[in-house]
Amino acid sequence: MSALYSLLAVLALVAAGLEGGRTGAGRDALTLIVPYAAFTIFLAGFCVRVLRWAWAPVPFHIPTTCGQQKSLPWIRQAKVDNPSSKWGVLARMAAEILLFRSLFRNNRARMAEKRLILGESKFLWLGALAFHWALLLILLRHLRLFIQPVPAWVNGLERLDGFLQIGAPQLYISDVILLAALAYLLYRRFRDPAVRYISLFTDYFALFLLLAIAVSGVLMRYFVRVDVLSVKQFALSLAAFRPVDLRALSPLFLAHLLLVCTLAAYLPFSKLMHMGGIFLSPTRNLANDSRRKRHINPWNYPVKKHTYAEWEEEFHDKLVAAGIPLEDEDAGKAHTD
Amino acid sequence: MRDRIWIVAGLAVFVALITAPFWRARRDVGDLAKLPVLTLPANQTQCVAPVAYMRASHMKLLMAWRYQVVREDERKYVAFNGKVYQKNLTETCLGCHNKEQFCDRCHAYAGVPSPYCWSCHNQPQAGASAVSAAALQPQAQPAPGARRSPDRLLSRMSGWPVSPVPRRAQ
Amino acid sequence: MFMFEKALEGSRRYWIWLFCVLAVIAVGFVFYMYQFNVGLGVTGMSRDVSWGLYIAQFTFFVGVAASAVMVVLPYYLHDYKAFGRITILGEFLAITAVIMCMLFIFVDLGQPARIFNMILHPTPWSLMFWDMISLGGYLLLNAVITLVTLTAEREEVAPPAWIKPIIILSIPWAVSIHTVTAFLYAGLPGRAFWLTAIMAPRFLAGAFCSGPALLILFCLILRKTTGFDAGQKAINALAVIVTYAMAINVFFILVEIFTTLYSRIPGDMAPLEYLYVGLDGNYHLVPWMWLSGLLAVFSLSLLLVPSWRGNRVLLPIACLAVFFSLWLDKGLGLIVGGFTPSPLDTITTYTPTLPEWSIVIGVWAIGALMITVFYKIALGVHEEIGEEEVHESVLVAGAAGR
Amino acid sequence: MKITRKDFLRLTGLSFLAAGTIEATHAIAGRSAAQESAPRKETPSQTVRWGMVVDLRKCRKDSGCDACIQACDSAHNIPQFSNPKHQVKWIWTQPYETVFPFIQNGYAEQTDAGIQVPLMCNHCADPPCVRVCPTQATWKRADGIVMMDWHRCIGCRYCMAACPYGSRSFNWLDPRPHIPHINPDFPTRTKGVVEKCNFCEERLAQGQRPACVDACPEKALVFGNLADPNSEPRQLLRERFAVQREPELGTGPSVYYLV
Repeated sequence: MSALYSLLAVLALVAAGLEGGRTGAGRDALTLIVPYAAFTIFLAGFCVRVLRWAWAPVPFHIPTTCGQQKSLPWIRQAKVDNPSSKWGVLARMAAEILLFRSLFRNNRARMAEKRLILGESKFLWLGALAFHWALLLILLRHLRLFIQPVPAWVNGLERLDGFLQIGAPQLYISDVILLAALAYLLYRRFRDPAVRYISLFTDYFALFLLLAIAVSGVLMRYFVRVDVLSVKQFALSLAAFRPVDLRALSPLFLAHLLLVCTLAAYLPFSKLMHMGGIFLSPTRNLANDSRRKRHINPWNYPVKKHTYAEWEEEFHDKLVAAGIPLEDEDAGKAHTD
Repeated sequence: MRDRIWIVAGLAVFVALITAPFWRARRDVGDLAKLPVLTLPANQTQCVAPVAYMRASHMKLLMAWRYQVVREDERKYVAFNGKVYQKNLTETCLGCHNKEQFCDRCHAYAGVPSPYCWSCHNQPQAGASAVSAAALQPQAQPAPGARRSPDRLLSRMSGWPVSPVPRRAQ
Repeated sequence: MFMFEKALEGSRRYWIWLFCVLAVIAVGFVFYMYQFNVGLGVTGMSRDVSWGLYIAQFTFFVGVAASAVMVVLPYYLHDYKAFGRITILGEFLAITAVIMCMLFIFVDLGQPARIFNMILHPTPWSLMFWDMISLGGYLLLNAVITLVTLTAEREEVAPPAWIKPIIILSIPWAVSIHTVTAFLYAGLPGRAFWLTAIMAPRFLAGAFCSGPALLILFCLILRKTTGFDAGQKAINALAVIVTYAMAINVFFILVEIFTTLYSRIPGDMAPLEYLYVGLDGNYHLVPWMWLSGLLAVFSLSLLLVPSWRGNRVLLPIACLAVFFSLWLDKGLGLIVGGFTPSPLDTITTYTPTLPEWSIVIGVWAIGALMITVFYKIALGVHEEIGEEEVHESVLVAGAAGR
Repeated sequence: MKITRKDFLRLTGLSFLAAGTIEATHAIAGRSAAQESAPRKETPSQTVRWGMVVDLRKCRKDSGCDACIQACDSAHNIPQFSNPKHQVKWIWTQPYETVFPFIQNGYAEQTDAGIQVPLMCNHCADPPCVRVCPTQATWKRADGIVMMDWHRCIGCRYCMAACPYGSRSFNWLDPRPHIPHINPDFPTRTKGVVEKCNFCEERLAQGQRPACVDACPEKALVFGNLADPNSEPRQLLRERFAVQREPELGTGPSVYYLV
């Protein structure tokens, strides 16, 4: 059900984008208010979430580890999976962010021959890696629309991505990979009953939204061509805060824009914040040195102590009067008994 | 606690990168809304297809011509207005348009790397007969006849006639 | 990719080896970029000898790939248990060799960016199309087979039943890859040297001795470096296969030579003359072809005597001789001989250039990298299974040793 | 939009396997599939089949002449490489005895020995190059011309191995710097593609004869429609003894030599 609702939500967005540009007010909303609002929400929301995380207390080092801890000199330490130094942590985070190291360890439990088997399950890792890298490449390629003159490295990326001479405009390899990976990730959610059971509206919504963005982009590039000149002029004018109303912007482009804006505005409130959150995972970004180094909770205030000895001293006379044995005086006696 | 400084610094870098186009745009705010200055043909007022179509989809037309000329030996192109052209990049296209002042400028602006056409196809000796320089202004309205396009959905999405290219084209 | 973590842990020696291989690959890549930018003119190929080392290496390694069938077939069809430990090694060798073949084709293309035209414009009357199908299919078959069987081994369950027909299918498929590759050449009019019906059988005979010879060498190397023992019985059986295949291969070559020399058709004789005695003062390849022949005789004489074949010193020498003899024969003479003399009776000498050799060595290094990683994974899984079964004290000792 | 949809389908490869199998069965059954570009023999209904007759007696008169080669080279932007390994040749000459080795008999008067014979693509009726090309970058047109699509060629050079006449050249290097004077009306080639004589199909389309035919001062090259019994080449072939290059290979060359 949640899949259907999220699909309907995305389709509603697409329809709004396609039809919204018919009236002048609708155009203004789509090309002016929505982009700026979405960008503001994205930036402010992102910063607020990261800063709130930054101010959350992480008093102790609590990394989860997957290898031999630093120990006796002849025992080989897993320096990346169980880092004890800053550099180890850096390497671990790099492996996490660039290669999705944790996901690589993904397992799948199943029963076979009357016993539990933990088998490999690498397709999620592969699909996720392919999707994220393709998305990064596509985002960087889009810089050609926001920067004038276009930096040489952006052109270089385009050349590399369009290396295969297929059609004109040339097919981008990243487009194919992105669509295939998204399709797989969606298929995976539907296929596995366990995953389907835990999937919520937001899980499907993010996927459908990304899929809709990718499909509308692919349509604009390869099938229903849009005028890239006006698109770039529009993007630059937005960046310069001098928006121009361009009638040449096609409905499909407006739909693409609305979807992207929705994604940007939605991102800070969604699980997609793992984009920033991954950097702040305390189970990953800290060195495992708790047994070598004493980590003192930095905001520990001085606790007012009242020891038994002090208490006994305070009530010394009363205790003696009541015939209760005193510890400091009787201690030796008791021993000798 | 001690890491806050790093988190805030990292966030600042992220924000700076994300907003870089804005800062860049503030710097040269004057030039930005301007489209590249293209030299348009002096002796022709109409291209082989409506301008809006050509601007968005000239590569499709070129690919179709390429296929038809090389593989099907069909060299005549009947345009939307009934005029007949030779399907020939060097003679027909470059006969009017100048590569450096037309193709390359627009491609540079749109950030589309120079296509591999030019590793084989030449420019005509005389060069384009064009003189008038004009900034290309986006058209307010789709070209006439747009709504008559058979493929209504796609036409609605793109806003102009979808394909004056013959259907058999590849 | 799968069970890849096994390849991520290893001794210092392992990492040094990988690093060296990567360095060689990097050099090859630099030279490939040079060739990509300047054109295939940086190679020694010419208008007359338009295929060279790349295509020759492709042909040779198709044979190595096809040879996996020589361990798979006895094990699965004849239930020859001794090959149980090395079938996976044979299949990994096939995967590596097929990928190398594809790389050799890729570096030989004048317009690599258009490689997908092969799929966008499928052309079933071209043998190259069928070579793509057979090589791609063989790669897929072997990838699925190794993945499924190795996973089953690791999880200590029986492999699923559906894998058996796929394994059986891979046997004729292995024959098909080398047959189709032979047809690439054998179906051309005007290339007398290739226009022979025995080309495919000869390719297969060559494959079935060079591939198993390489496998024997790998097994011996593994025994030295990792302690993995393929079993004397398996190695002996492989050596017998090499012996028979080599004998048949030499026989086929002699048959070819007889047909050509006795019929005395000038056009048919010219390439053989060029290769073995020199033509019009060109003795360019003569020493190499004779070396190939001498190595073939030498290896056969070692292999045919059972006690020498079983000898731990002589067997690897014989295998090296077999491998190198066939490498010269198929990886050099076959292609150049087909192009010389040209249809207009001119002789153009072909000498591979430095960039060409560097790219070829780079592809070999990619092969070496793949085979190292694959074997590391396979042996890692074996080890893991073994470790669970042995006594705990042994386990501790093994871990400390690692 | 049918075009793009078709392209898209091809990209996804969904239709590919099915179509490939059907075509493959056709090919194996000897009917060689698709009418557009499959290798096939001349059909009786063919109305145009371009061909050339080379009159060696006329050509021989002026053995130093290379007007045809010059005309072709400048019309088609043929690069001039000094290294013979990289040479690109559409029309070139070769000594008589290497072109027609079967005519030698050792005793007859060697009237033709040593003369230079102009060679070019034979535009075979059943061209091996077309049969082997894995991308249909080279194919046979309905009018008999064996065409090349330099946009599609992947540079595998299988056609060069298949051609029994050595008519095909490969662009080992970028040809542009080696073209003395670029003719803008004809494209140059890019490095990494194969090329050969195209019977000046671009001139035929404009109703002109091939450049080499026009350039020959002796009118030794005669071009025309072999399917038309009254054409000039057919008349010559009726009147005089003509040979083809290696006819025993069954390729059916469209270039004839009058000896």
